[in-house]
Amino acid sequence: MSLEESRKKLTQMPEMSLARAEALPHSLCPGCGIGTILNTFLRAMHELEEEGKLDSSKLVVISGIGCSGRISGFVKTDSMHTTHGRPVAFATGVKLARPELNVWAFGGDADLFQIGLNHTLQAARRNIDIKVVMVNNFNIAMTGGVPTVTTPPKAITKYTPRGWFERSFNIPKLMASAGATYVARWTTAHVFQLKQTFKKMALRKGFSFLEVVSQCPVLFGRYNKFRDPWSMVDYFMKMSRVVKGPQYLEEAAIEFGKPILVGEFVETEAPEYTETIYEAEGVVRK
Amino acid sequence: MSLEESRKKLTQMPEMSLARAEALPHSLCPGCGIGTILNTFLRAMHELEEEGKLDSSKLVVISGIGCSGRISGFVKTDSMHTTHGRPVAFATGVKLARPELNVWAFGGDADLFQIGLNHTLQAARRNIDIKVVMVNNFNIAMTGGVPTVTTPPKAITKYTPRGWFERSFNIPKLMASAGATYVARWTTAHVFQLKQTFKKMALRKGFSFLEVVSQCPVLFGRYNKFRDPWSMVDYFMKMSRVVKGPQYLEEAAIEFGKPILVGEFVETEAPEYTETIYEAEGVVRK
Amino acid sequence: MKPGKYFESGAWAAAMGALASGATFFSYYPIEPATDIAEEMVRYGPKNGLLVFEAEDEISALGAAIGASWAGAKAFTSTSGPGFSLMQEHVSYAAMTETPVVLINGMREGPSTGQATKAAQQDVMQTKWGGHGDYEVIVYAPYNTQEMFDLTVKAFNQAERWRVPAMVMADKMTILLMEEVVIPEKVEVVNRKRPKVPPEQFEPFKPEEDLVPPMPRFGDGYRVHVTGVTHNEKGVPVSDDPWVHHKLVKRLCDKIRKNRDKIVEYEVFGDEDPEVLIFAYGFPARSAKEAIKLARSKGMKAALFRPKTLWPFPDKELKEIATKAKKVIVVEWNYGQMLNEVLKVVPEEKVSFVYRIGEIPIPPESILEEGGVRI
Amino acid sequence: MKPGKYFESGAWAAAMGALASGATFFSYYPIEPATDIAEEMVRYGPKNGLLVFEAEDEISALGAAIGASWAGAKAFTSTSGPGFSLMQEHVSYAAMTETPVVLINGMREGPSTGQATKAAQQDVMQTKWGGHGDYEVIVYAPYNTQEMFDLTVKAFNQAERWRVPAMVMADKMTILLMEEVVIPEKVEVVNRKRPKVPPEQFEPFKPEEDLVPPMPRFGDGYRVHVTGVTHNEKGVPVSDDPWVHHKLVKRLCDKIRKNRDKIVEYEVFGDEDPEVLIFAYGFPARSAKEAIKLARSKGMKAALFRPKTLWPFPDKELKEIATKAKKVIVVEWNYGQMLNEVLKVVPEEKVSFVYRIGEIPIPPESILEEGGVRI
Amino acid sequence: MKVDVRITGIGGQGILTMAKILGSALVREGKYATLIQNFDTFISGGESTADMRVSDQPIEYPVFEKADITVFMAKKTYPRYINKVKEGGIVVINSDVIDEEPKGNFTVIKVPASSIARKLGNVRASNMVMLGALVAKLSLANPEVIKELIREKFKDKADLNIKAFEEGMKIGRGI
Amino acid sequence: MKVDVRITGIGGQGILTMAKILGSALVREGKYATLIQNFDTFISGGESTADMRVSDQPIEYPVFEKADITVFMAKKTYPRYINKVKEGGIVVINSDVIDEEPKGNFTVIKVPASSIARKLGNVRASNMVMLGALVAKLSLANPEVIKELIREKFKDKADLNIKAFEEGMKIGRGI
Amino acid sequence: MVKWRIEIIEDFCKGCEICVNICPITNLYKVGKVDKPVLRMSERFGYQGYPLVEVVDPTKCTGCHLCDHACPDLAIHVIKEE
Amino acid sequence: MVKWRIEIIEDFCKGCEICVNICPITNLYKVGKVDKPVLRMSERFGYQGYPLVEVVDPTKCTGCHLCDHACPDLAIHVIKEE
Ligand SMILES: Cc1ncc(C[n+]2csc(CCOP(=O)(O)OP(=O)(O)O)c2C)c(N)n1
Ligand SMILES: Cc1ncc(C[n+]2csc(CCOP(=O)(O)OP(=O)(O)O)c2C)c(N)n1
Ligand code: SF4
Ligand code: SF4
Ligand code: SF4
Ligand code: SF4
Ligand code: SF4
Ligand code: SF4
Ligand SMILES: [Mg+2]
Ligand SMILES: [Mg+2]
Repeated sequence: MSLEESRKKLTQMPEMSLARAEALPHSLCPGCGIGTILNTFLRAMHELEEEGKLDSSKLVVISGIGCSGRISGFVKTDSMHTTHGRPVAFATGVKLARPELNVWAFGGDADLFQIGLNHTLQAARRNIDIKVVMVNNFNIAMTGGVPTVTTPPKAITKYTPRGWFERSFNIPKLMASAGATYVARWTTAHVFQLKQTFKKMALRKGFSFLEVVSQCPVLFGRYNKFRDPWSMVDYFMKMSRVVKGPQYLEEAAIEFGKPILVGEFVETEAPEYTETIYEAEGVVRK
Repeated sequence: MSLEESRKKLTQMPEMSLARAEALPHSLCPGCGIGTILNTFLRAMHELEEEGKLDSSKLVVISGIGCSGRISGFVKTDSMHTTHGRPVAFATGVKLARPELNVWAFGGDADLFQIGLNHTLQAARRNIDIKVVMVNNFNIAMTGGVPTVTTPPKAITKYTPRGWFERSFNIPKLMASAGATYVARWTTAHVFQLKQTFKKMALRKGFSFLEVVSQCPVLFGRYNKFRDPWSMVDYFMKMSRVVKGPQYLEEAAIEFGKPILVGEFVETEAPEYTETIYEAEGVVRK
Repeated sequence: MKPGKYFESGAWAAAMGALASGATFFSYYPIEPATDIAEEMVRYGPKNGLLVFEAEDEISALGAAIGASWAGAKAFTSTSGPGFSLMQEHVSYAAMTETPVVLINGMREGPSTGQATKAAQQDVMQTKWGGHGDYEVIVYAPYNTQEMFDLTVKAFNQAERWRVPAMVMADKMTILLMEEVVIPEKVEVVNRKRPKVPPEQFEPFKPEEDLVPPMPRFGDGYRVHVTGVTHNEKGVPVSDDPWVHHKLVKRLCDKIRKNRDKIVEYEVFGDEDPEVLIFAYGFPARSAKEAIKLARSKGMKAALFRPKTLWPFPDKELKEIATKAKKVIVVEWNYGQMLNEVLKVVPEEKVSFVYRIGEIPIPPESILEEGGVRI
Repeated sequence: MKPGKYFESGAWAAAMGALASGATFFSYYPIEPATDIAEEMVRYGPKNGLLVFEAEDEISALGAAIGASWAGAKAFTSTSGPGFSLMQEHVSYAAMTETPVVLINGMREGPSTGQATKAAQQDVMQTKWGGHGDYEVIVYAPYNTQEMFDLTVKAFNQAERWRVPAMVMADKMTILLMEEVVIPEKVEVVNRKRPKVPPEQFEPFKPEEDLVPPMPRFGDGYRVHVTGVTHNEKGVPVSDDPWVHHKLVKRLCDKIRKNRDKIVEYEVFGDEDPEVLIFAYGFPARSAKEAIKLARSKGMKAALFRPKTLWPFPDKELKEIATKAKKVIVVEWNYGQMLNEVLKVVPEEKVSFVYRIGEIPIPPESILEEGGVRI
Repeated sequence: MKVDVRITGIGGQGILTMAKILGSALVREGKYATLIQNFDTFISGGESTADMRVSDQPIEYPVFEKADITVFMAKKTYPRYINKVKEGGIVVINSDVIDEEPKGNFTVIKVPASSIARKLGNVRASNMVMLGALVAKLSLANPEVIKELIREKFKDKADLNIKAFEEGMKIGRGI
Repeated sequence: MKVDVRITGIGGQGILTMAKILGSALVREGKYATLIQNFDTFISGGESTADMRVSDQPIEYPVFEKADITVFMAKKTYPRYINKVKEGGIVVINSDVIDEEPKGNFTVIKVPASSIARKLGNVRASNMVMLGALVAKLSLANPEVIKELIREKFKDKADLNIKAFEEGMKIGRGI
Repeated sequence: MVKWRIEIIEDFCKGCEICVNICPITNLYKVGKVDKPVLRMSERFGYQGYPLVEVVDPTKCTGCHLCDHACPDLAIHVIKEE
Repeated sequence: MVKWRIEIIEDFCKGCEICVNICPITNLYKVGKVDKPVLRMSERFGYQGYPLVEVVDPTKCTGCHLCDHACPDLAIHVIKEE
């Protein structure tokens, strides 16, 4: 079968209706969790469209730069592969300029919480209706496995043969403190929950944030005694503890050998920014 | 009395030993709270030096750009007036390169929580021994009174004649969530507490954060029914409620007409970054 | 704003120019003197259908404007020195993604914070070379309040026409100065080309003859992928074939280089065969014009060459007139920036450089005198 | 590293150069291909007394390096295209505050993300014009692994000598290429001037005859105030007198302009009175050198002019030799950047431009052929 | 014809308002005017000066050092600008706040602007009194157009300001 | 004298290690070598190629299209580079992983590198087997120096690798 | 009765083994509860040079969709057939 | 007995009235508990053009140091004298 035929075969799978075949197969490493996130996202959006709840021509998928940032290129929607750390800034412009769009921003841990932290938190504060998905693969993968703000203490990387020595962020807690009205976390082992959460986020109004704990077998797993992709997924599965509610935020930091809290930490309501700003400024729409 | 004589007179006041006379009188507006912060800081450092606990030649005062950013220019220590939003980044370099220095970073609300939010939070996460002081005057004063991330909901500014429509940050909570090991807040009405807190921060090891609620009579007070500097200080005094402990973080957001929680929200310990990094990397000091 | 004659500032005129061009999105992070424009936008924007967004920094201000542009808005932002430096990565991105976006820059004294309330012309080379990679932008240098209006309109039109970032580089003096400005009855407005074929047949980065591809709007079903990575005509990233890069970047630059005759604008004031030629733009050109009048009143053949577009630079045109002149005086509020472009087409021996690094007015007589012209 | 001959990469050589120069602080935010240098610093830095700091972004990477420099460190950072764009505000700050700091840049294809793993020479004009305001920096363009070492050492020395940001602009190819590199027994190391008088008598921004003021270290009792605002010789900000600005900025630039003879470096390879002159730097100069050999082997008088300092630019020197030549071929991996400087001193008619926008090797024969030289 | 007018005082005194009304009036009638503002950015009570060049020809170069007519609204900038009055020029001072006695080769008009404005009901209208005096002296702008503009600008508070302007005119005309 | 050597395979096969050892050995003995690496940045199992130019003169231009000697370590890059072998050149293949039968105007050396290395105790040493064969064919580098370098690089794992190298040499020499 | 067809797009598969490991039947097979797994790694290599997954016994498939949701390469698809 | 001297650096004072308002004696004076305040605003203007504060009755001063700590312009100093 030629590659062209394979691509065709892919798009003929109904649930893959939103896959951008010409850019596939993608160039992520074998067993990379980002692929699973892409997969479940495509399915979620497809299902919503099937259910008549979403018009995919109004979907905009924006991403930063990094392995995770590649996602936007694999989705057959209007999409924008932006600059490192800034997907949320671009997404804000898109949403504000055309509020009827359903706007997503995907990025890596470094993208959204190291170089781009500011934009992520300001969007949460504003409660703008953008759906932010952060791929936490515990490292800056694209540039060769550099530690980052989510790298667990003592983790080994090419840069820290004796173990990582900085403290890492408790991501859900930070997001909640910035004002996010929806904060969830799952891992790549939770494929159905991922799909459901994507669906929920698509339909929700206001700022929604999802952290997906994901395996980078090549640049993170390998250095930390995970011999193959599956062993990391398996670890996620075994270590996960499903919780619900803000009372779990305090313990939500991720450390090796400790439970990984997953589930919905925050789900609340506040006025949505796009609506507020049009109203408050009194923008006369022409 | 000539200006030169006045300057001389100032420096002859023992408690003003660290005032940089040649840059004074400063050009802040009459009744600006930033002056009070400068004043109490100078006194605090002087007292510590008197008490033999501090060598002011090892003090480094770094600031961003803004009215608050001017502070570094009025202090007779090694000092650095940097770029807007980045005082903490510069301070990090200073501290890392010469760990024996006592390093302070002053900035405004926009400086440290709008354009520069990322650096502020990363320093808190690392627990680097930098003492960060944020002047919360509820607006971007230096550029003419633009609303910012601490502007209370509905506040009037030149830019929002119908009231500010964004949500504002709960600063102490955000800092705590980022990992700050010391988080306090006072207002310019709390002059002795300010002085004490400065002294405490100077001697503490690890990242210390102080928010000072301050009056900008000209560009904020005026638009919000505070007819003169004092009426704002008076408001701070009357609305303040002294608390202690993290259980108050949740209610620490500032809104007009609601109590302003002041005091020490967080005081805890964690390994200090400068020490950790030298140790972990095994830097051989020559 | 109603057509008519006003006594207003350059900032106001630029704001009116933006609205007359159909701007619907303005993002900014405050900085002097660009805040003067923000204030006007807050005042007049919303009732004219424009949204004002205060971003968290200049990086997001331009990022949001680019996003808004793809969502169909005519978007612009406004900044000054330090903020402009921070925007460079996104200027580069806008060029690579062929995003029409306008930037109004109020130039103040640098480097760094410098003197924030004083005018200068110290960021004009930065417009062309500030970001990484080869790209071309269109840059206007208004010299009076009327041009703040006119050239802002042109910036929007040319940004839309060629799908590039277009900039209005105004020294702070020109932003603040008040004088007569006429809002015309009718303003010519150019809009970006839209796809002429349905989504299935559309290739988003396939240029037409003018080297510019039509641009779809997000949400209209074209499902376009926009990326700062080198891409083929379908918009698919190609990171291993440098020839694809070569060709793409060449086209992006050639859009402007090959069409420069349609873009370049300048004014020649005075004699067609001048003995003395003064080269000046922006506020200093006002003094230079007086200098020309002065010289001519004394019987000297003299002319002012005033580029309205700094980029593309009117090099041919300058060369032609400069060839006739014995002396070319370059006047700038910096330590030699556009001077470099002049030196590419005028022999060094002919050129004298009269400058102040920042807002020190240079009276007409001083220009002539320091330029070595006796009248 | 022990003196001797090694077979190593340019990144390794640069790292060794930094350590040989006495670097004690390295900050970075990862980006290809600058991470190659970071990896070497992690490996060799700490045991040689250097601290490695991974910053949250490029803005803080350079900010921290500047801070470290004032605290007495020899500090440097390393980046590439997008990160370099983000650093521009701080390059401008470093220039204004006269902070010695070194930046090693691995040039890849732009604009924007472009092709991140491919080499280019697309950011060389950005080094001079990327930030706002007038300033001068010193920029080296190594063309082989040995120069990665040698010119990195020079960058540190000149940064210290003149108190300016100094940069090593290496195309990614030169960063990755492995070949012989010799670590010499003895490396000449220059350190910044220290105050010669006690704090009470010291004026921190008062220049000595060479236009450079001595630089105290934080914590040594000099209580210096460093600011990006225009300041007088005492370091007190002055924001209302533009003449203070004019003079300060003029001095900052003149430090380099007036001392350019002490800084400029270049290589002439081949005939002293060439008929054909090739201008090239960085990786493409390797091919150009072969082209010269080829031409000369056919009896043609030919030479390569290779600037080692891009800024200050060896304009006089180039002009002198170019005057003799009938033809000047400029070779670059971009769409015409240093070409602009060449055109300022060489008549356009003589110049042909042979280029690829990015990592497409140009074989020696192609240079001659495309440059219009028959051999 | 070319007249250089300087209005100087401190922030909050409505100097820009005066200058803008004057400029607008001139422009409405086909004359030309340029206005350069100088002020300290953020300090309340900081200096504020408006330099207007007025002409019946388009104006290229708007910068001048010495003014033909200088209006002093506050004590603060008095010392600096009193030395920049042209020989034979005109000085208009708010005599309520400036107790100095200007000396030099120029005409001095003293306008008790603050007290007039206070009498009319609002001391803040003293800038309009000064404008009246200035317009009378300048005799280039049509007072009726100025009044029109005051009406546009102040809307329901226009009457008081027009009155203030007229009082100023009287003094300027030497009535 | 100038020889162009290409080693090609996939990431993780130790291609850079081979090339670096070879280059270092040559340089130690006063010869010259340049090495251009080509690889996909982050994909494991991605392509990896080392282009080495070797000479007894300093090398300016290190780029070449066709190689004198090409070493194939994996199937993946075989099709691309088999067309870039010079007329009369040499092809060295790891015959354990490449089942193709190279055809063209060149000499082919088949080295069952994987099985040899496996026999010696670690399949990962197959790059050293290949290096041995290459060094034998190239006959420019001193095998003793190479062994020295292997010892420096692999320290306590050196023996196995030296053995592998020697086995490769044998095949290369046609023994 | 519901039957499940499993389609593998071989050019896409990178042989990561996630589908095999996540499939509940694999576990049953490993502990000897069933005689054959649904999926296992083949000896073949695909277009991209990686080992390929293959379907052994589709009748055991419960249609739980874990494999096709988890596949990072969109290479495996479980399709309902009546 | 402790006495307090109050020094005002007039060139520095910007007349913001904070010291006057923060002084506890001012309040006592306002409610008629004392006959004179320690501080009040004068009719004079200072170097910078602002009204100046002045000392009325230093003997009432308790040395609480609120005024001199709060002064934004470092213009007022309360000095202990024996
Ligand atoms: C301004 C800038 N700095 C640095 C880079 C280099 N870079 C590319 S991706 C990346 C980070 C990727 O990390 P993360 O966001 O965690 O994504 P991952 O690759 O781990 O999925 C970096 C630093 C860049 N492209 N732009
Ligand atoms: C990069 C950059 N952007 C914008 C500015 C303009 N600017 C100067 S100060 C300032 C903000 C000041 O606000 P804040 O930090 O709250 O301090 P304040 O003046 O309120 O004390 C801004 C936006 C700048 N100097 N640099
Ligand atoms: S490097 Fe890591 S994150 Fe990137 S594609 Fe490979 S496995 Fe995924
Ligand atoms: S503008 Fe506000 S913050 Fe700035 S000096 Fe004046 S009062 Fe203080
Ligand atoms: S089908 Fe998918 S999950 Fe299964 S091995 Fe192939 S790539 Fe991995
Ligand atoms: S659908 Fe479930 S049972 Fe069937 S093959 Fe996939 S994982 Fe196994
Ligand atoms: S002394 Fe200080 S507090 Fe008192 S009025 Fe003067 S400036 Fe204000
Ligand atoms: S020290 Fe206390 S009592 Fe004395 S004047 Fe100051 S505020 Fe009043
Ligand atoms: Mg990551
Ligand atoms: Mg503020």
